[in-house]
Amino acid sequence: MHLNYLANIGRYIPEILLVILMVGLILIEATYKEDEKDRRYIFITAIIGLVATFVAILFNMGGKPQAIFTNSIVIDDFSSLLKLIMVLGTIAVVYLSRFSKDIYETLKTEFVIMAVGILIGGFLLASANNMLTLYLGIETLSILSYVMASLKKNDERSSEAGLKYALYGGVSAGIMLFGLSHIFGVLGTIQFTGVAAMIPNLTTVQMAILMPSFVLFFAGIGYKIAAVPFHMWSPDVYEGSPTPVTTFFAIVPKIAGIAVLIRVTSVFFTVESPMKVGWIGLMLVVSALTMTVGNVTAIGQKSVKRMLAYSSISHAGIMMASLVMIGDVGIRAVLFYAITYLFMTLVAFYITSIVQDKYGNDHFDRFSGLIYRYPWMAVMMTVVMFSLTGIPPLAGFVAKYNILSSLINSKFYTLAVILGLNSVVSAYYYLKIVRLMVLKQPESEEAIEGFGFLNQMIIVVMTLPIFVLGIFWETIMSFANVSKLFIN
Amino acid sequence: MINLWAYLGISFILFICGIMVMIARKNIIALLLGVELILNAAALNFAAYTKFSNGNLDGHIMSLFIIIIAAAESAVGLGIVIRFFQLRESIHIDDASTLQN
Amino acid sequence: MAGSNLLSWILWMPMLGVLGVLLMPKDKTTWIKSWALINTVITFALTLVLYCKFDQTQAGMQSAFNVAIPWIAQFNIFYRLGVDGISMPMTILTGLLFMLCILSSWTQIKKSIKAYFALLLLLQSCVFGVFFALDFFLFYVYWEVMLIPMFFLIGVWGGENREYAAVKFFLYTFFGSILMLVGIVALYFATNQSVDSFNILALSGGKFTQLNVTIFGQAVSFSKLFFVFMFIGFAIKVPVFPFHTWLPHAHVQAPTAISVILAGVLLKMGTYGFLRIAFPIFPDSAKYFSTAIAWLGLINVIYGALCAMAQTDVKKLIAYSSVSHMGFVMLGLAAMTVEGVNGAVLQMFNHGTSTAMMFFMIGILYERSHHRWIVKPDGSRGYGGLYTQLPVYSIIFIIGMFASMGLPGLSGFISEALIFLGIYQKFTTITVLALFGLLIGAAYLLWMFKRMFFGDVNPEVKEYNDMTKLEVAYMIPLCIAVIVFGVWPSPILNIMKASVGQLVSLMATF
Amino acid sequence: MDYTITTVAPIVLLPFFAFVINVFLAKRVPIAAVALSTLAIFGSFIYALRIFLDFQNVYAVGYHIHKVFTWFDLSAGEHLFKVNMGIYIDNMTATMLLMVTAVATLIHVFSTWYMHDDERFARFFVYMSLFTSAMLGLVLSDNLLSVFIFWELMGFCSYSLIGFYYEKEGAGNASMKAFMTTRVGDVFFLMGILIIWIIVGNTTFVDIYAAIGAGKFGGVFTSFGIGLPIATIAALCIFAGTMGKSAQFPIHVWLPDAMFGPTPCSALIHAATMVAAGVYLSLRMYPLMEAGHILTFIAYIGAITAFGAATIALIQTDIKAVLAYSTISQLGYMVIGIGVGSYNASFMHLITHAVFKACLFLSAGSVIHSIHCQEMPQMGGLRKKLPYTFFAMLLCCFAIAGVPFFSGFVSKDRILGDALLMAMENKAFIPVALLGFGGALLTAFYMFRMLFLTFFGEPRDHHIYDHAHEEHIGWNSNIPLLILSVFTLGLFYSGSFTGQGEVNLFGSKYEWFQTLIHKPEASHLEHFAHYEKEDFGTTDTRDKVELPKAAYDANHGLSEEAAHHVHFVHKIGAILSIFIAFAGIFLAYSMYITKKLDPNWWATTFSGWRKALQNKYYFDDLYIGKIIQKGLLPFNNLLAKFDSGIYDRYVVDGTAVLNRWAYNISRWFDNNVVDSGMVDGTGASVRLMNVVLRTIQSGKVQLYIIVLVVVLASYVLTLRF
Amino acid sequence: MFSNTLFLLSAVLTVAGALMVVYTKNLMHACIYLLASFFGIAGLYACLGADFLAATQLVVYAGGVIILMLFAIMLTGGTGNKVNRYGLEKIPAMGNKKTYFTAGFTAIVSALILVKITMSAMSGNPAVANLTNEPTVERLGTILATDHILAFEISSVLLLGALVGAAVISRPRKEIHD
Repeated sequence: MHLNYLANIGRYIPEILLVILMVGLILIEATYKEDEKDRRYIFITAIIGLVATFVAILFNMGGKPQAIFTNSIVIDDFSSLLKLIMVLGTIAVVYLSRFSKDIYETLKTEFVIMAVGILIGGFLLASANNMLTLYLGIETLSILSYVMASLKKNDERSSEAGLKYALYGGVSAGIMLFGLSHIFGVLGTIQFTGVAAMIPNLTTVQMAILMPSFVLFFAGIGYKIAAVPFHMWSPDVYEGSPTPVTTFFAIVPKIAGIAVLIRVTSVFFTVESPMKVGWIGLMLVVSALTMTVGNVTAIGQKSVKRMLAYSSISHAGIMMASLVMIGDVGIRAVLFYAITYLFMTLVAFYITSIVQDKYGNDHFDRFSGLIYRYPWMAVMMTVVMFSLTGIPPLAGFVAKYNILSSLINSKFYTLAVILGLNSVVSAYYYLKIVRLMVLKQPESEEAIEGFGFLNQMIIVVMTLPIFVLGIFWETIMSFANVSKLFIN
Repeated sequence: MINLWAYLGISFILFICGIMVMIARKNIIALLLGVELILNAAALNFAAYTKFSNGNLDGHIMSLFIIIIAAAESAVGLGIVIRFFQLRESIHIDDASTLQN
Repeated sequence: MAGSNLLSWILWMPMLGVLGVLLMPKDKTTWIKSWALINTVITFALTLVLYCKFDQTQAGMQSAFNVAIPWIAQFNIFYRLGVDGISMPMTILTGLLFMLCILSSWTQIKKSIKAYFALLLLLQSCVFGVFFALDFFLFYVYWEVMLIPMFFLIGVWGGENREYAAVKFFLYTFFGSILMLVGIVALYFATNQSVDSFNILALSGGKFTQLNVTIFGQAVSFSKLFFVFMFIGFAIKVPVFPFHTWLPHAHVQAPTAISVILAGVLLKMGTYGFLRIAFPIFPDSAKYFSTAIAWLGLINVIYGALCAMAQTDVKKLIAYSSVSHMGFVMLGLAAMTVEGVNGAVLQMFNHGTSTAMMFFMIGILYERSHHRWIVKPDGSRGYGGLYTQLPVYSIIFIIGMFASMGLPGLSGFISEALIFLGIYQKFTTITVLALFGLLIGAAYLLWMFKRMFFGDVNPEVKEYNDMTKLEVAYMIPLCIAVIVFGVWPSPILNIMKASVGQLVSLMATF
Repeated sequence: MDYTITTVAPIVLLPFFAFVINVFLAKRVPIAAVALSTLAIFGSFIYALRIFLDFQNVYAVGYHIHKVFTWFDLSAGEHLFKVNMGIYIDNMTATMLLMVTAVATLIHVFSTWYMHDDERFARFFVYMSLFTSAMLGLVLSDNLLSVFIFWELMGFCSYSLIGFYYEKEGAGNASMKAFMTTRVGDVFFLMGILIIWIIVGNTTFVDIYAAIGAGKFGGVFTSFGIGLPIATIAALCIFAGTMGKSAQFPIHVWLPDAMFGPTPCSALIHAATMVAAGVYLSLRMYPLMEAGHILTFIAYIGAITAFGAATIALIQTDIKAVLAYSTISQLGYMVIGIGVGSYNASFMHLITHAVFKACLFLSAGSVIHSIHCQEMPQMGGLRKKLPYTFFAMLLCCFAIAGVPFFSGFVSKDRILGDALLMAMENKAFIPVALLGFGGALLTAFYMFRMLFLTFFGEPRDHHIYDHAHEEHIGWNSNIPLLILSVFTLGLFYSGSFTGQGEVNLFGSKYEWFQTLIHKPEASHLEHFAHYEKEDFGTTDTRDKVELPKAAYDANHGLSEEAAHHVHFVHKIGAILSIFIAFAGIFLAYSMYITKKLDPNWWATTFSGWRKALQNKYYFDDLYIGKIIQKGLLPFNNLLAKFDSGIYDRYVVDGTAVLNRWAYNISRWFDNNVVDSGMVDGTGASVRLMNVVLRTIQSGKVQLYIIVLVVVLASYVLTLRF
Repeated sequence: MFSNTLFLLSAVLTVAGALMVVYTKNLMHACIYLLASFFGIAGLYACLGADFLAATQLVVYAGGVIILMLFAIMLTGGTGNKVNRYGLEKIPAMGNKKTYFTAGFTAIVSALILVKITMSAMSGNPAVANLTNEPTVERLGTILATDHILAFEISSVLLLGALVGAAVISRPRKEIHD
């Protein structure tokens, strides 16, 4: 028997590795006693496994885009690059969880397992090539995220976060499926391949079904990337979840969501049609709203984590902005943005997490006078904040610049201006941290244990790309350029 | 004859009912019931379209997975609800609003 | 060629200084200060070398100094530097003022000395970058980076309300520059992303007169739209009337040296932006909006002066006087005549020296009095009789004050006269009204002087000492500049006139 | 006669270098600084004298020295723009130079005595040098721009000198007032320069004359929607400069306050430099005034000033105040002279006035130095203690009162004569003539009132009298006064009794003044276009012998018949003047010496007027009290409040009202407490949005779902496909 | 005829069940009504010729989910006191007029979307059955094992994760002390 449907499974090695890793982790976890504190093998295994995945993806890069498993999955450089980012993020988060006090020691193993599971979901989403895979990916992401959010079992807030996440996620998934079902009804297939050609031939009536259905469909994706108005769960969940979980949520599901959004857009809306206009209009409105709402709400926050949550909403909005222009420039911009976003988010959350571990909360005031105690950390945080604001010559600027230029290239001046003004608004609350760290006197002189030499080194190393990408971004852009080679 | 519109109508009603349950109810478990209703509405659509529109069995596969995943989701959801109940001794949805602003 | 790298040397010399400062131990403050001083002196010397090698007959960029190295070739972004008659005076001014600021900070700065000098030098490099950059992207990078050291310099070493001022400064400027960025990118795509799409010079010349863009379904002239964007970006820096409110806060709160830099150099970057970018690239729109710009400039002149008159904080008064004086520059720019634009550039330089003097003097006074009230909030005199108590101080103050008032024989006059001559050819009414700005300008300064320096000596004032040798030392160069360029402006005018003439003749064709 | 730059420039450069050196020298070697200043101005005097003698001896019509250099050059491409500076000497300049240097030298010499005990002795000379050099520079200027530059420099010097005693509160006010008031005129002056510059292309006098001759000023000046002939506007603007500097109504208020400075500096300001500069400018620009048809206006301004200031002087008790108002009044006469076309006489009055007013001030200084008091009611009988001063002052009073054979008579009588002539031709000038003659009467009265109160009668304050220093002849104390007083004699300026060729005493050879100074006639302006300008450093190579020498023409170029009429009117004027002068002196005599008339009776009878006079016609009150304190300052405060308060706070930072409103909404919405220190530095809309959004983010999942559904619906329903 | 009857029965059951879920006061009853609704849906699947789906629906929902729900209801409603330590009612009433009003509003709004879709769908699609009433189990099995093998396999990850997660979350609290 010819296992046609298993052809080219070699390109699926990264995911397979992850699945093996997940199972392996569960097995290793089973060897520990319940109250055993030091579970280092879990972490070692996880990191080795993730690095292996990373390497496997790297090997995967550069090949021709290829749909495998009967068009269920497409492996192309675009998805591979996003997967790399997700893996990197996961590695960093796993390391963060190692020393974070926000997760119970005994549950850290579960955290790692869940993280790997969610990563698999993210991979699925990034490569999804039919509705089923997409749905599976989203649900894998979601269901495991519910668990992750409420991982701090004795904390009401954590449970509440998980609860909200679950309820909101359920509704969104339902709405998305409802939309998908109508899309399936009109197009008659759940595959993405070949759909693009069908779109222009649709009748008006079919179009009239399809477009609202796409809006419903978008609810599911939008909820994953926390686009307005599907974002409302995210600040609550981000705040309620343990910090490493928040970090993880800010990276993997978001990037996966962006990936799938790009995929969907490029599958369904490449050909000129009234639908494309409508979709792009939707994206315009949503991205403008997302940026604005995220930023504006972030202003008054007292908790740094919550502030970062809102800020990540607005960054998702900015990434979405590039979707209005599907083409090399847009994709390249969003890829670059994702890379820089990864590093900026990681550093910000690392430092926040460490500070939070020390004081038990993450109010802005806890950062007061950090520069007098940990100058390097304060400088790194400052750099990240400026980068998030979009001040050259930091990577955040280049990322925003690319998005902006893709917008202007396709003559979306209004959105470009909105994006710009949003940066100004965001400057306000990013500066708030900087202001506290640099301009205020410290509250106390106590040492913060989390800022050991190793952690400081790691944070510095993670900040370096922000500098480097800000000045020498040509290489990475060419890299992103390659991966614009896309399906179809 | 029973047409597509009948099924779509039923799924319509299911969906609306699901939404209404989500909004009107104050009990968290009831909310989960609402989610199930919505998911079923979608699943029914898939099957109906397969029957009346294109005959593509992929629709059935979709419905199948919806059912499966809904089950998984409700399992996890109920786990969280119970956890929440243990901590707050309440399953009133308005009690789950300490995280705000 | 040795000469061709000169700009890079000037640009990166302060960066070298930053490195050096960072490498020094924190507690060796004298080392740090000396190093910073040596560094700025060398930089200033290099700018003078540049001045000597400057070819006055060459309009536009000095070909001997142009630098163009690909930076991000894929996007046609270059490390492209150049200097012409418009940026040359600014370069010298920057070199000079930073050197003096280091001296002024020598004793005035007491906390975190290492960070202060590192940031100051970083700022200097950025300012040079703005004045030298010929690549739009590079320009923008420097324009923005400058915000960071400024933010900290105001925020950490400033007065009581420093955070508010720093954040306000940052947000305001950032707002403007974002609009500018949109303009930059729009230009990049309007020229089809070619090699010259970020080249400021290649973009110049009114290539966008025919283009239209669609905003909300309305066709809008490309050139007008983005001129307005750039205008707002630069106007905030100048600051032009509705965008000026950051300035009093920033000036009042900033430490002396930073006020000096802010007023002396940073404000000029706004008008420099008009001359280098907004006008040459969108000459048609500049022409179209020239009346509006002139009115705004007029409002600046009158409004700034009137506001200054009401101030009881002497530093705030000078800050508003900057608003007023930059209004003259705007008037000169709006005139778009040889006289007007030359006057504007000269005014940029002259205001840089005279207002720097004023801020230095106020800083010196503040060192003694620790307040800046002309009239204290409770209604009593803040100073009084300073003339009797501090004779040397008073004389230098008078020079600075009259220079800033535009007394003939001191530097402000020639530039203002040229500006008036230029603007009169275009806008009679505005000229008539703006002339009253001179009157009010004299009024608030003299009134301030009267209240602070005349009369019997305040008991408080009796404890003040006259200027130290160091303080006199860093005021002397400015006094010389103010007087020499008031009597003999040719050294400055000669280097700028060819470039300005080129710009004006470009404008004239639209 | 071969003038190079080295023979001209030292006039201005010597005092200037003295200034520069003294800036550094003053503190260390005060005596050397003083000596340097004085010697420098004396050197200038020598150079000026040489030039004057040359000009007088050559008597060449239209002979001039004109040397230019390029100050800066902005030519680029086809656009030519050059600013030239230069030296222009014609007969008028030469005369002026001589007057300024001579008077200034004597004032310097006097100052070495007067200021000797002052702690800022040397610094005073620093300012004096700068002041003098500025005035000399102004006189030598060949263009309006450099006139303006030196003009403003004088403003600065007067500011410094008036504020010389900076410990006094009043000094600060007075100096500021002086600077600001003149600056009002300066602003208009600058405007005039701009207009002329644009029309002519530069501001050189000869080019302006040529341009007027060529009719280039025919355009219309439009501003605020009003169009006026450009010549009128330009002339008015320039004349406004004169009004400011020469203290003409209504911006004369600064000059009386200028006496806060040391007395010698008052002498310099009132006599030789500042105020003379204003009239000098108007004389220089006379063709423009004529072309602009504003002579009537000028005459009225002059007349009002002359009479009004004289009335105020009537009741002043401060000796310097009397002199100050008399200066304003006399300047009014000069301006009348310009207005009635009496060019020559006006300039002559400028010169004669400079001499006697300098002498008067120095005499007053001598008195003050002697008794340390300025109030006339406390003086009296000083004749015996200060005989030389008395003698000098007496001569000067004769001169200013217009007693025949004195210089004041010669010049003022001619102005009044011309005014009378104009009044007979044109009814509009009748008030001018009346005010002029009335002012002359008052002048004679108040000057002799001052003289009588100071030197005659019994000492009214014996304490002061007894402590007064006895006067002895001294080279720097009263010799300068005596020298100056000698030159109050009319014969130095005119060979005739009336100065108009009537009753010729010494022959027309002595009518050098009228021979030298000629009104630039409107019909002969074109020839200025052919004036040559030489570069600096080159020697004048023109053959001067070829130039026709001017001869005195008693008929002023008129026909015999017309001249006869003119002479007739002038005679009437002269007779009137003489009568009036003596009437004024007699009045003063009978009031203060014989006490036949009681001053108090006058004071009580005209008490309302007296009150107005005491308050100087309420001008200070109007300007400072009403316009500045009631109008400008509150407006400024309002504006500043608006700027930092309303505009910045509410519009830029976000409105407080809106904020509160939003806050209430949020309370109503969800009882959320908005972070009070929430936002600062973001706009109102951002704040409002923030509140709304955070309210929606209430933590209730059901609300989230409602929002989700509603927004989805709005997407679906609004998006057009 | 049979199919029509089945359809009518199932439809009524489904709709009535769903409505009752909305309107009933008792949570336990609501759960049962939901079960009824699910039965109805299973019947509808049967009418649609989706025999395998109908079976799965019965097994998974009726047999699994609803039981889970009931367990959960019992677990949360078992304690006697109706007020928790925050003074809030533990087992809330199912809703009140206000919430129903809001729900009605939301329902109308969402109906607007759905109407927009379904009206077109109903008018635009051929109302002819395309699927013969053959058993679909075999075909489904084949597709599941070939075309959708990945989904089939990877869903195990999901289920595994859900399993682990549910276990982690609902483990009793006494174990965790830190």
